[in-house]
Amino acid sequence: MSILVNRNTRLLVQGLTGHQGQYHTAQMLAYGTNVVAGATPGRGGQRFQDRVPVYDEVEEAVAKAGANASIIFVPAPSAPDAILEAADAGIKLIVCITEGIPALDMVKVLHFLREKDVTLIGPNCPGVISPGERCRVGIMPSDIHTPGRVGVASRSGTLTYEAVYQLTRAGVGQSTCVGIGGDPLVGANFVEVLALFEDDPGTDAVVLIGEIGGVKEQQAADFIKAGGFTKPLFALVAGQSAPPGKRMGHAGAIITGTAALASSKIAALRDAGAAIIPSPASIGETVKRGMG
Amino acid sequence: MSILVNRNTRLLVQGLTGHQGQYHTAQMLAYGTNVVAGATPGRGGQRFQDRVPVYDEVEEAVAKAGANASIIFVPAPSAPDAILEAADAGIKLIVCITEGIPALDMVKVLHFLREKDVTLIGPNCPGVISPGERCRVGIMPSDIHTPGRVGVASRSGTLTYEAVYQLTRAGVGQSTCVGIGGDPLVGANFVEVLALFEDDPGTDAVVLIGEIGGVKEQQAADFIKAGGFTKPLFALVAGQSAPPGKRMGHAGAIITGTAALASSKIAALRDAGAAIIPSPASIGETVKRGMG
Amino acid sequence: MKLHEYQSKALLSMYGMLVPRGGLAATPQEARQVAERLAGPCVVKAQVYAGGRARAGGIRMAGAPQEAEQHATALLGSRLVTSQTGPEGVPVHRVLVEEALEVERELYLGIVIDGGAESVVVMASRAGGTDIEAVAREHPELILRQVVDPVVGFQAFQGRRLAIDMGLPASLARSLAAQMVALYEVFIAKDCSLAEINPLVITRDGRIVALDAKLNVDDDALFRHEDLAALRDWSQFDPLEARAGQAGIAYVKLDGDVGCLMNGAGMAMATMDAIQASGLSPANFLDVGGAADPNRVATAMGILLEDPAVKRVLVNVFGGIARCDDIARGILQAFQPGQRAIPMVVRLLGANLQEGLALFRASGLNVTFAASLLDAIQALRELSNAQ
Amino acid sequence: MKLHEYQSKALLSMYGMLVPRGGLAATPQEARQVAERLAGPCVVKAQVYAGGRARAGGIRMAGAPQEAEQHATALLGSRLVTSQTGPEGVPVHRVLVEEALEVERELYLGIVIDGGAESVVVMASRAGGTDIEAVAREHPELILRQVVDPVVGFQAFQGRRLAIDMGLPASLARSLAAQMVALYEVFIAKDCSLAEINPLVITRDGRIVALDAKLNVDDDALFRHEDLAALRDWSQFDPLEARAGQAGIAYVKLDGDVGCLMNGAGMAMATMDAIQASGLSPANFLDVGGAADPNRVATAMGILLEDPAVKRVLVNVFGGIARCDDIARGILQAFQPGQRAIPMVVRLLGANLQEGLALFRASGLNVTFAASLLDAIQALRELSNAQ
Repeated sequence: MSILVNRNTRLLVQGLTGHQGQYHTAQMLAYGTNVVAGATPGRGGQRFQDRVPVYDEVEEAVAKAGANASIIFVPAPSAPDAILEAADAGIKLIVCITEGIPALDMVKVLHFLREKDVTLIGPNCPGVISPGERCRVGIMPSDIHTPGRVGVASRSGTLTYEAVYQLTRAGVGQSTCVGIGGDPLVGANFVEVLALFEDDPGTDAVVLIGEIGGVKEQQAADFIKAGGFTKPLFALVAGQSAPPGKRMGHAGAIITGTAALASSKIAALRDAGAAIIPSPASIGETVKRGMG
Repeated sequence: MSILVNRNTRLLVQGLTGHQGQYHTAQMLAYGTNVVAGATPGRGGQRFQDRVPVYDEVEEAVAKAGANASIIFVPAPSAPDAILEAADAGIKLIVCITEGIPALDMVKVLHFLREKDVTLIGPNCPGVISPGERCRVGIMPSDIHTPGRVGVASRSGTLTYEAVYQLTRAGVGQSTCVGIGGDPLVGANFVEVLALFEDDPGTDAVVLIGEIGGVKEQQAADFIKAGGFTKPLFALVAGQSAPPGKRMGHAGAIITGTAALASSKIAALRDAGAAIIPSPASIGETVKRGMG
Repeated sequence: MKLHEYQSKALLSMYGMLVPRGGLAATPQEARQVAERLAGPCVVKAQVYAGGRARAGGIRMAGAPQEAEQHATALLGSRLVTSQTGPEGVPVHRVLVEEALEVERELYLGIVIDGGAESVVVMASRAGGTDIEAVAREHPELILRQVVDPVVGFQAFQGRRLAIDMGLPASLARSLAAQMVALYEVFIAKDCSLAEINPLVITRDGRIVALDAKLNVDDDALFRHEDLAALRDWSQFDPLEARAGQAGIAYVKLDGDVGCLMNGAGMAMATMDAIQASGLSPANFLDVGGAADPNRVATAMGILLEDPAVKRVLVNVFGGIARCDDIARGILQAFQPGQRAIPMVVRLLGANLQEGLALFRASGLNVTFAASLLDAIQALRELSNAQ
Repeated sequence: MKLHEYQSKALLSMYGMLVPRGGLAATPQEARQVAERLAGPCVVKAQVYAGGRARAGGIRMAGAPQEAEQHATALLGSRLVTSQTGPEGVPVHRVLVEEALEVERELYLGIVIDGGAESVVVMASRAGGTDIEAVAREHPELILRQVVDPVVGFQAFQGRRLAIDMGLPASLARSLAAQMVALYEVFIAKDCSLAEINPLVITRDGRIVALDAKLNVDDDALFRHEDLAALRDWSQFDPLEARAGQAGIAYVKLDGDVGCLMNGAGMAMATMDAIQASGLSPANFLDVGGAADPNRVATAMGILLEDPAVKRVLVNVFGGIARCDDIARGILQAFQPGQRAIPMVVRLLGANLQEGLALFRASGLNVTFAASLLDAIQALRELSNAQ
């Protein structure tokens, strides 16, 4: 079992014909993902690897190839347009890998999507993978994942790979791993992802990987306290050693006030009953022990 | 009985301290309208006619005076702000008299209000009056009205007065008269007002006064055909003698295509079963005869 | 408010749309100089507030600078009569001299604020270069529409969809979409009520260029665009319409002989309709506004009297805010000594009615009073029969 | 990206906010000239990318032009050390000389993009002129907020509400709201990530003036603001941070001695946390990015090696898109002949791992390989104990 993606996912790749799009489409196909179409304006009629048809418009990809999910690899200036095009064409799951979208553009996009029945993952995220379903909608290295019953939700990319790597080495498989993205404004936050994991019978526990900046971890803690998520939660918050006022890579990773501190987030999550992972080097071990 | 306004209407006047605001507040009070407050930033603490308290903010007027409806007399550049302030403060009926609000401002305001449970009448309208309830929320001359069972919905100001004058002289009283406004973009259109009249047991028939430009009359016709309004409708469309391409006073009164012609609107309304009033000089007579 | 083609193109260019190279000329010599600079075949275009210029001879091809000068000589100072002007035409004070482009396709691109959709709508058609209203009437399926969400604005994907649905190659869709986004940005930034590029052309060498351009600015938004408000070219108006416009009076000159003065746009139209239905013919639309002050009424009445076609006058004013004595004072103020005598039918209703009527009676003018619109029309007909 | 105070104020002024009269000076003479022009008491303000200037002596009152010149002499060319800078401070290349105002009240005004509200939030406080973060910590009720609806934008009524809730007289609410609307317009037009006016003052004569101004522009939006991007003042950065920034590498200089090179921001922070948890101290944050190409890795490694505080290096790269041999090539490229020897712990994972490790082995450098983050930290500690 899984959340967000599964064997019925019919994936469209927006920006398939670009460098990154081609590389990861090959990887996703190799993993078993059902990539049914690509979309690049002006490249309609091409085929990727002689099998995936490319269309000029998302609407066409939905109509002709039956795409029901989309992954976006287009540059930041065009990415909001790509998200809106997918939403307008009726795509229900949109995963936006693109990094560097202006925050004010995302304010508008999120406001627009609020009235629509659409889940946006990202932007600036590694995507979603469900190893048991052999469905990878993202850019994560495939081979570190193994099917299992622990969900992962994370603001980070490579740190998620590290977490998954440690879980797999510790013999803990994953139901679904979701990178929600490192920007201050993203589509689905921890709360939405935890709600999905709560309802997923294939998920027994969740590893949450937060970081400094924003209030997403506090919102997750509030959601747990309100009874929205009742399964075991293991939490790691990166950035305890980060200085205040400096952007640590991610646009969202900056300490601008007390709430943004790793210590505040850890306190909130602990208070909500989460098991705190003491060090990034002990993710696998902590979860394995916690799962008994 | 009536629609929109009645004896429970507790009216706030936004822009009460201006020239127009003062004049019409006096008229409304004299008619019997329950004007409970005024709002003008910087004028809080004053009293109008020693009895109506003026507040700095709409929020305060709602909290302290229990206002549940508002009429707006502020200049066009500030009117969108006044509408939004009223909506934000929880006012459920907003009547905007102001003329000359930029159309693109109204696009935004209407989009914003769509998610709210608010009825906006106008802008650029004479307001709403229910003679039987002694409630006038508008700038119409009071004395031409008489209580009765015919509703009036109109895009025009003075032409509505003419219609009401003729009705009263013909012995036909009014339940409620609503001026929806002469701009291309207004809050409630004919459709919304007809829906309210349909549900009002105090209204037996409606006089609809349209004019050239836009598709509001066609929308009303479609609404009637779809069964949304089943009572007798008498319709007059002004502008049969207007030349194409020229703005006839109202921002919305301009013939820009076939649909905007008076003849197209009359055809649509007739087709929907409305009785067409042959001349602006025979409104009262036509309705009286039609009501048997 | 209309902008001239050259003004519209200057704005488009600022926002990244391609327009033909060219320059404005107020004299034949300047036209020649621009043509010399362009160094090739060019087009001389009369700058007037009216469409239908091509058929009316207002757009002329010139193979050489001398020819451009000749065309400019013919056009400048003349009045251009097109299907959209009256027989008196509109004066040509400037011509736009532009490079002639080799055109592969002509498209139509338009933006309006749509009352039905309550939003901005971008329209496109592959039937560009023609009378788009005729296309809308006869082949509405050729006009494609995209409604704009006011939160996110017009998006490039909507432009690509319009391009592809117009049957253009997808390779052009991206650049065409960028032009549409640029036009949308002008529309929003300048509070337009209408933007039309007809035709938007694709040249042989694959560029997308606005061959013509028409921007109308929302009159109600001019308070925040002082620079644009200053561009209004009153020379393009009927002189009486210009005077009314400058005084803030809504006045439209028509063909009839019954001058009419009303308050409220709907009332004004209805009164005109009633006049026309009676077999008479209104000389104008005139709305003095709700809160008609005496001076404005006087100006309005003065304009009516100045129209030589006006043989009789109908005053139909329903006082809401306006008081009848103020209206009377304003009207009488226009009858200065020396003003021509003209029979009037006056129908007033509202506050201070008796005072108003008394003022008329005291004036000694030829005034018939009417108690209703029906009576007023009847009185007008009698006047007309008597005259 | 930060803007200097004088740059921020120029933008505010364009959008209708009042700022003190004044001028920029790069020399003491210029400072004197500005002060002479102002003809009255003035303030000399160091233009640096750091707050806390007043306490650090970076803002100085001058009664006469000569005094302004003296202050400028002291400030220009110096390095200002404030509570927000490191001990090395930031260089002062320009001073802003402004009229001294008679201040009645000091307010705080700020605009941020709030991740929780997923919208723009306008904040105001009557506790202006102080450390607003301390106010937020100790008296959060003094900071008022209004969430902006992205369709209609920040509205004047929201500004009036903030003003009234701050306890200002309603008579000032309107003009204060207008200033807030102006600041909001700058924020949107220039894609800001932060706007702070602290203090916004009400002068004795009732004017509302931005006494200080701080605008940060969203780095991700600089592609559409070339003019603003060009304003970045690299002199205000640590030299290594400046080099990294210009190469597009996320690098933050810290106090420790373990240089570290990671890919991915979360991974980089986690690695720093693990180093710190082990009792060692990271010398930097450094994220070479997901698709690290060899040249960028080489630049990053060069920056690490140039930091004299770095005594050992940890490379922790989890290949997603990046290939391990590319990472190895990049790192080794930084060890040009003459480069100082430094012990490294290398933990690589991902595609072409063996090729990457082989390249390290062949290099002859002092490299310890680690298979896991745990091993890597352990190896680092051993290195540290041995050194």
